[in-house]
Amino acid sequence: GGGDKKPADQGAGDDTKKDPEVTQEEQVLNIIDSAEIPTMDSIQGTDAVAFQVMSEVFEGLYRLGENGQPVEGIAESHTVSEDGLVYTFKLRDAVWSNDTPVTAKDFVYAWQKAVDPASASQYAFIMGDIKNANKINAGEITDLNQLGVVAEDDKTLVVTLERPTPYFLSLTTFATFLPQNEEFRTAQGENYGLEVENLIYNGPFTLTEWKHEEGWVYTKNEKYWDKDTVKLDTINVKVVKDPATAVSLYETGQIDRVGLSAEYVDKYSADPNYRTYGEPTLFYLKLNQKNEALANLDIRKALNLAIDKEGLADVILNNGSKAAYYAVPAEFVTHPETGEDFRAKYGDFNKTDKEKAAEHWKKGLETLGKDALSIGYLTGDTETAKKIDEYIKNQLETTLPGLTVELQQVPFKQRLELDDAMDYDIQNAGWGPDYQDAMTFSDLWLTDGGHNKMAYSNPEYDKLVNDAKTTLAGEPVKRFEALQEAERILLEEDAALVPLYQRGSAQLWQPYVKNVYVNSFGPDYSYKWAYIEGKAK
Amino acid sequence: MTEMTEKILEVKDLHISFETYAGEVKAVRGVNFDLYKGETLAIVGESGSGKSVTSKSIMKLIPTPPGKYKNGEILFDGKDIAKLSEKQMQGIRGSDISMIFQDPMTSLNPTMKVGNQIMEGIIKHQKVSRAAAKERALELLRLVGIPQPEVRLEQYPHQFSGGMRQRVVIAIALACNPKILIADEPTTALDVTIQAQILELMKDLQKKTDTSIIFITHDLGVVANMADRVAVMYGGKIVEIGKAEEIFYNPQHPYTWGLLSSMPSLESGDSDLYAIPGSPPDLLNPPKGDAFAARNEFAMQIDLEQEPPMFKVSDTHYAATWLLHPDAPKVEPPATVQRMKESRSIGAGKSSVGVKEGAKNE
Amino acid sequence: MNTEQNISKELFQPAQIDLNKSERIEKPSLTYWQDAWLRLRKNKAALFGLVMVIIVIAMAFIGPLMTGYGIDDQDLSRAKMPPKVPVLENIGWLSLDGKDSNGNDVYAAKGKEGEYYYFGTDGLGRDIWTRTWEGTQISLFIAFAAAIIDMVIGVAYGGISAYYGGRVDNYMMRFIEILIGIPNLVVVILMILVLEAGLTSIIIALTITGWTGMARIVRGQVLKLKNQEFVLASRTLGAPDSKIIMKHLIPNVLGIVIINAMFSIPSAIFFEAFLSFIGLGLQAPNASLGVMIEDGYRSLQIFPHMMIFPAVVMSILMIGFNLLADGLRDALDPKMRD
Amino acid sequence: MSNEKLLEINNLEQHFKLGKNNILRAVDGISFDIFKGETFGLVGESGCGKSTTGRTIIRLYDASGGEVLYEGENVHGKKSKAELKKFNRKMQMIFQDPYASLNPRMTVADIIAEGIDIHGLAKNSKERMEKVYELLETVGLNKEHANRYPHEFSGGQRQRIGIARALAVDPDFIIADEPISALDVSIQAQVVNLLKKLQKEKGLTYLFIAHDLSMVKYISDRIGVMYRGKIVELATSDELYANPIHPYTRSLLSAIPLPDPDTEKTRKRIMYNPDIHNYEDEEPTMREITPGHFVYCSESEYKQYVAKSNK
Amino acid sequence: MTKYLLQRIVYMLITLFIIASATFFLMKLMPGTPFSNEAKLTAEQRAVILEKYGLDDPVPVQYVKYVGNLLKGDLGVSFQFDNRGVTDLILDRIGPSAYLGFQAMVIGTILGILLGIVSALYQNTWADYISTLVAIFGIAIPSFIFAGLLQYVLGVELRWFPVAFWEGPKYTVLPTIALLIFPMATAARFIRTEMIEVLHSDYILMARAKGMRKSTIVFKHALRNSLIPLITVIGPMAVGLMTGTLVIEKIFSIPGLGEQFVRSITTNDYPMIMGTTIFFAALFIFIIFVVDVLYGIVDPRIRLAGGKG
Ligand SMILES: Nc1ncnc2c1ncn2[C@@H]1O[C@H](COP(=O)(O)OP(=O)(O)OP(=O)(O)O)[C@@H](O)[C@H]1O
Ligand SMILES: Nc1ncnc2c1ncn2[C@@H]1O[C@H](COP(=O)(O)OP(=O)(O)OP(=O)(O)O)[C@@H](O)[C@H]1O
Ligand SMILES: [Mg+2]
Ligand SMILES: [Mg+2]
Repeated sequence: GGGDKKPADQGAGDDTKKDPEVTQEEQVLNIIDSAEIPTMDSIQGTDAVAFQVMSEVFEGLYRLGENGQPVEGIAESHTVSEDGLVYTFKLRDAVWSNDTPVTAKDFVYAWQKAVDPASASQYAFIMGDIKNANKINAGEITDLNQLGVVAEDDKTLVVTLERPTPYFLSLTTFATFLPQNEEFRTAQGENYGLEVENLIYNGPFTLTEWKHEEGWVYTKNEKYWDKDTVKLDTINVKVVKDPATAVSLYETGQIDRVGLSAEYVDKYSADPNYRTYGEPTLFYLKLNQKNEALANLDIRKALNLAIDKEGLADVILNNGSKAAYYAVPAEFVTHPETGEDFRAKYGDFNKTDKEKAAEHWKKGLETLGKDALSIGYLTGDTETAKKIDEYIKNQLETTLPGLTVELQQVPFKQRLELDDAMDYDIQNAGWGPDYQDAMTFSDLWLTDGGHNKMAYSNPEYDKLVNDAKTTLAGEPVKRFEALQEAERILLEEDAALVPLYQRGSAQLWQPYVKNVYVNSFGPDYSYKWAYIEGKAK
Repeated sequence: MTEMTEKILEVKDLHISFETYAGEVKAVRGVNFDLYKGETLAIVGESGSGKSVTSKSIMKLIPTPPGKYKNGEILFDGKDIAKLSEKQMQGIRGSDISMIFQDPMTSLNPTMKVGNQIMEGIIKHQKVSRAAAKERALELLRLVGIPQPEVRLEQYPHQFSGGMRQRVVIAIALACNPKILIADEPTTALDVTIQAQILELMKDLQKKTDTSIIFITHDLGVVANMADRVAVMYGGKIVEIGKAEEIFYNPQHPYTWGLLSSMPSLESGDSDLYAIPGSPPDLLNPPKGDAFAARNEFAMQIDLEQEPPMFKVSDTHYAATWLLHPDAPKVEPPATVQRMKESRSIGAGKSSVGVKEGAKNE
Repeated sequence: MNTEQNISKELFQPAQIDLNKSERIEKPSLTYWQDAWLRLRKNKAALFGLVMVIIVIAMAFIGPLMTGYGIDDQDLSRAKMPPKVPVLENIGWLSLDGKDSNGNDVYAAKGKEGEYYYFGTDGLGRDIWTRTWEGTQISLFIAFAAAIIDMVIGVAYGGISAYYGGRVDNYMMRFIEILIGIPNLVVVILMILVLEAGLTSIIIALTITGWTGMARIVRGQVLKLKNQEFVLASRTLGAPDSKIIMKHLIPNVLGIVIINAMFSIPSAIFFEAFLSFIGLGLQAPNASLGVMIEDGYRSLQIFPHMMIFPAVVMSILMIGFNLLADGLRDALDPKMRD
Repeated sequence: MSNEKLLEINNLEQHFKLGKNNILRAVDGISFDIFKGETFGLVGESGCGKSTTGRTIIRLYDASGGEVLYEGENVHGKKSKAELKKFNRKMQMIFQDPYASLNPRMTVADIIAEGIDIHGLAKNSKERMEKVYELLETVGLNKEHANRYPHEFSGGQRQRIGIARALAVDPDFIIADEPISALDVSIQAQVVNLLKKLQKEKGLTYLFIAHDLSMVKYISDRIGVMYRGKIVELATSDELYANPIHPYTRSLLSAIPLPDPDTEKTRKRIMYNPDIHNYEDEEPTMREITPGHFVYCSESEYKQYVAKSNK
Repeated sequence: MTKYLLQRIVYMLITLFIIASATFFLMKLMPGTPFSNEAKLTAEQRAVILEKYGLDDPVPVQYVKYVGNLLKGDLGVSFQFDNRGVTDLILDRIGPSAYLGFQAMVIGTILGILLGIVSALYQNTWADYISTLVAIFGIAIPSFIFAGLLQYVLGVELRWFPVAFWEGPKYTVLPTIALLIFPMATAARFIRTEMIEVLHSDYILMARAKGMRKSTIVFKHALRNSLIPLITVIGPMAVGLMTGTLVIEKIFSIPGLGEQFVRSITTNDYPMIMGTTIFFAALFIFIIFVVDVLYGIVDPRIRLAGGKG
């Protein structure tokens, strides 16, 4: 999911890429999730749990396949107009679990509903690239039919965009873009989505049991258009919130996969079933330039150079996380032509150098005319965050003489509030992608970016990013390079934030679980292709 | 009282101590007495003189620890109680020997119906059915003069007045026709009028059942009312023992004198009361010699050095004071005691024995 | 029962008895507290408890000075090392030899042969020995602060409620009911809004939540006491309410107050840990015992030393306080005196 | 003893509210006078309202009705603090329970000096201690007891400390609420003797409450017998014992056990049955049967009583 | 009697009302809104939401409306779970919490009472020291540590009991044990103290003088009288346990109310906070009432309608 990320304990994938064979084994997967499903209404989904469940039981135009690439779902194929503004999707013959066909109208209905301010969908913004979406959402246009999506006939869906959007296909895999059957929904009224029987499904699985707060069960959807690909008969999901409990469940063989918190990594790192995964989720310190000291470039440089991030990633997190010296994660997007990673060009910015840090610090203090500084450090109240914060505090204070870091731990909600009010000095925050494009990270730091909230403003940066959004939208290479350049300005020139690490996760997987795909955005995993092999032994 | 037949209880040289944080409290320091069938023996003495400890020790109810039987024996029907097991004692308690405590307000279980509290002992000792026990309980309540026993049986102690509660306690004590009834200050907490009723009741019942009673009190009026014989305790010892008449009309121990004369009689005039000066001895460090010496205006050198033995006054009357030693100077007891003696000698000997014998003949 | 014959006649001379002397009290004069101390001393368990508490308090101050490591001396190169104590390292079953559960010598592996971390190190390479004792200081401080708050507010509230009785009492007791009814968590989260992390916040949080039990107990006691004859006597002498409360009521509830304050200590210590958890506790790197236990708990299976040592110290402290409180109850209970 | 009234109690009432419609008339309209220098005894069964009477007089409770005149001045009713303090000095109380009436956390000196401190009767601490020593001596204790705590004393000694506390403010009138009931026989005499001695020396007036009639008779000049919140008979002590009139008094007297086995063995107890009175038609009040001898009775009973006592 | 009951109920309602009001206003002071998650709502959307949940009115108006709904028995709709009624959510979650809490409470109290009795009977012996130690540990060590150890030792290592989940009586064993430690310890301490005192009372002496067996004395005479102070603390403790304990529910993955409530606070789910608070408070007040009734049953001297003592 997008938005702010809390460091989580789980996330996984599979590297076994064998051809799926038909096995005689019982195709049952037992997994856990960290919370109850908050909603089954696709336009209201906001969190990882909801996204995960929806991706299994519903299907949009496209869905995430191997390596996180969009593969065809309900859309059989699509065409894009010359100017990149009009997408025409051809839908296949698919049915909802109550046998009504999935039609283009179902998409129009759901999408219109998502941007309708009356629905108050928190993810409505993600439709912003569609024509008039933002205006409808802001109440400037009240006619929902003005939204750039039209059902030409039952099997043809035409989408008109505001501007060319290179990553639009990957967007259509997102939960908010799922279809909904108007007739069914209206019939259910208030009860829509509350229980299994108040839902109809069109995905690889159906939800057959849902015990609130306890867990739920997916069963293979025999009416799914691609049911032959689906191997698993059943997926049992239990809600487990305590990481230690999860490990215990894995130990006793009750679940097939478990995420490991840092403490457990030491215990299991030698285990043959131990895997680590990198994620395109980035953690960093936001430096609020409303603070006089933090407005000083030398001070920001000093802060950037002072922290031993390798120690942080390898010793403290110790779960496949990598020290980060960048604002767009590694192994996330690649050059449209060369296929090189986004990072290949500039690599790392501001590599740790404690001596240089101290020099910048001294210079910065001189400019400020001070010999000591006390800086507030806003952070969340999760356990991992705490340890990291203690470490960073110590790193900064020992490297930069005269600095006092005052930790302020607050609950997630309050941190967002303080962030919004820009009522902090330094803030430990994180971001995961909403779609597979560098833009999801780059537009954070626009002067008026919704996530900026640290008084960072560089017209050069703004120009590069805005160009990438508009004028360069049709020129993938230039666009890509513009965003690379923007990142350089952000970090090398302005040292505007202190990247900390790119999150990884450590997990234990039973070896008999095959072919689960791990995604970098949207739902964490794809189970459509998964199967069990070798468990019986 | 020579015709008094069997001894039912013999207490010989009983010593009991308590281990406290401050040291060993020698609560009972050599007590000897016998109890005969059908008699009432009153034990008087001031607070802390060891009356309750003595009586509890007969039922083996001294908490150990901190209590400790140091020496001596208590023979009930010839068996030494100190040597009996807890189990055996449970058989004796409530059936052969029973006890009434001082405070009727606290000696009934506040959360248990009165009927159950009476029946419990009956069921245990007489091995009868609940129904039979209930019958017996009703009978007992009637016996002790509680109206509407059927209703009362189902009530809780707090629904009873003090006098009625004490009657219930008496009913419990009498439930299994005990051979010995120990009453530890059974009326101290009660009003004079209720006290009088209770005393009458006890005497009445004793007549019917021929129980021996050990009656503990520090009220000499009550003693005069109840007792056949009287033992006066001081500092953990019996300092004087004898028939009631002997103690009241011919007391020998200066402590007994003090006790008797500090009670104003209805006739006593405006003159000061006789007061025993000072406070009772500290049983942690009992004084050498006579424990009463420090408060005794007639004290002699020897009182400070040697404990007095029991001097015989008559066959039934003994007192532990050096004043009875042939070498001791003759002293005059205080005026009140003299007066009692005189008033008595006018019509001596006539009535008292008669009453007792009359009682026995019934 | 014949008397012995060989008693000299002189002994039968009247003795000079000073009857006034019979009023003498032989026992040495003891104040209430001296007397209580005597009783306490006789109580082996309580004494044991006292000794435990004293040892822990002493160590809380001496301990951090013994190793030379500060509480925030981080060094990732020595993170998560098991405990190793000179001399004791040779006693195998104590497993204070710097080896992990697989028997590997971690000190050797990390090239720290000459170093000793008595309680091992934590995930950031800090010396747990130092942190444990510093944490003990904090926890003790919290404990005493909680006890004092309990005593001040609880005693005052309960005392006033009972002393004035009637309607005042009724309203004050209802108010307590309401206080208990409002969820603690709501209140505490609200406090994060207004307060910054630190001692003040902890104390305020304890103040808001901790004293109702004590108030009830004190109320019960004062209700009993206020009709005692010595209080009535004071009133007949014309003593003002303030004097009666200060001189007669408070001193007489003190015993039970102290005992209850001691019993409230464990919950205060863990409440502080909870506050730290939600960001209201002490600023890192300071950590109380409660916080260390909570943190260590996470690593219990892999690095048990991170939790066990603070937990042992905490347990000793708790057992000490409880035994002491039990002993004090016996020592201060007026029913137990002669 | 004189005929000057020190205290006039007129129609005093003390009602306790136990529940909504449950009022306990602990003291139900009693009237009597106490003369300067006398000892007025109050006897009656447990719970008849003796203590309540005493406590109401000294204003530990506010009276529900009636008045208490001390030297002609009403003790109850609205009073300033200073005026109340004045009464507090003149009237004092000695309590029943020697264990409960002394604060276990205070030294004897502080207990005794409490009144001195409250009323500022000593100029400095030296004078204060002198007064304490003097008082200790008065009650037969000595200096070295001053710094000890109540639990170190025996019951009788404690009761004497209580007396010293009351004496500290130089009162004229002392209410002694069963001051000896909780004491041992051998100690009771000490206290009673002390009270008598003090009365002689200081001209004190006592209200002496007890249920032990022999002791009350011994110490009192006049005695009031209470029954269920009312005084049923009032006379000089000799008269009361010689000619008890009210059936309750007679029953009470007949119940006192005497330390004399001979009389005890012949004693006949008289029962009192409150139903014998017929008060529904005739209003009972206090009526003087013989001079100074009052009985609570109805008109017809009155006639009966007069006739009997004239025989 | 009826009058007394009515009066009690009125008092209870007033208290409840005050608690509800206080919580309402306190909650309004809490940081954040339920919808500040992504801060990406348009003004229009926000307005729609605020209106939907009645958050656009001034606080006093909201309050009046809230009270109005409350009187109708309507606790509103949860914010965190789309369209789910608060009442349903609470009723849904209270089951496991109440079941566990009740079970732990009952077993814990009984064990504690037995422990306390042993302690009191064999005062200052090894039995006493051991049971005192157990009690101290129970009070001093927080339940999450017990829970973790139980789970690891009995669940993972020995495999005697399931590690987590809520699927039948077997699954309640570990959480119950973890939960019952505290009531057990508390009961043990209270019973010990009280029992020692009761065993020294006159009526126990009297029962012994009747020749009653030790067991009869302890269970028929002493126990009931020792229970009274315990009842006072047990009441509120029972509410605490039965409304769910966050840690235990989290560790054993139990779908209970405790975890739910904490989450509703951290997500600013106002209706849920309010509803749960009112539910807790009502339960609390009710339990206090039950305690009073229990007093009357255990101690016949205390009668509900007042009267004596
Ligand atoms: N359990 C005990 N522990 C310590 N000392 C005790 C205990 N029981 C009794 N004593 C001491 O033994 C002595 C005798 O006590 P006992 O109760 O027999 O006196 P008593 O003559 O019955 O007095 P009272 O008239 O007040 O009932 C007292 O000094 C008392 O303090
Ligand atoms: N504060 C009070 N509140 C309610 N009732 C009271 C109060 N004080 C006394 N009573 C009741 O008033 C009645 C008279 O009590 P009081 O203490 O005056 O009796 P008493 O004659 O002194 O008895 P005793 O001889 O037992 O001391 C009793 O029924 C008592 O229960
Ligand atoms: Mg006794
Ligand atoms: Mg009285």
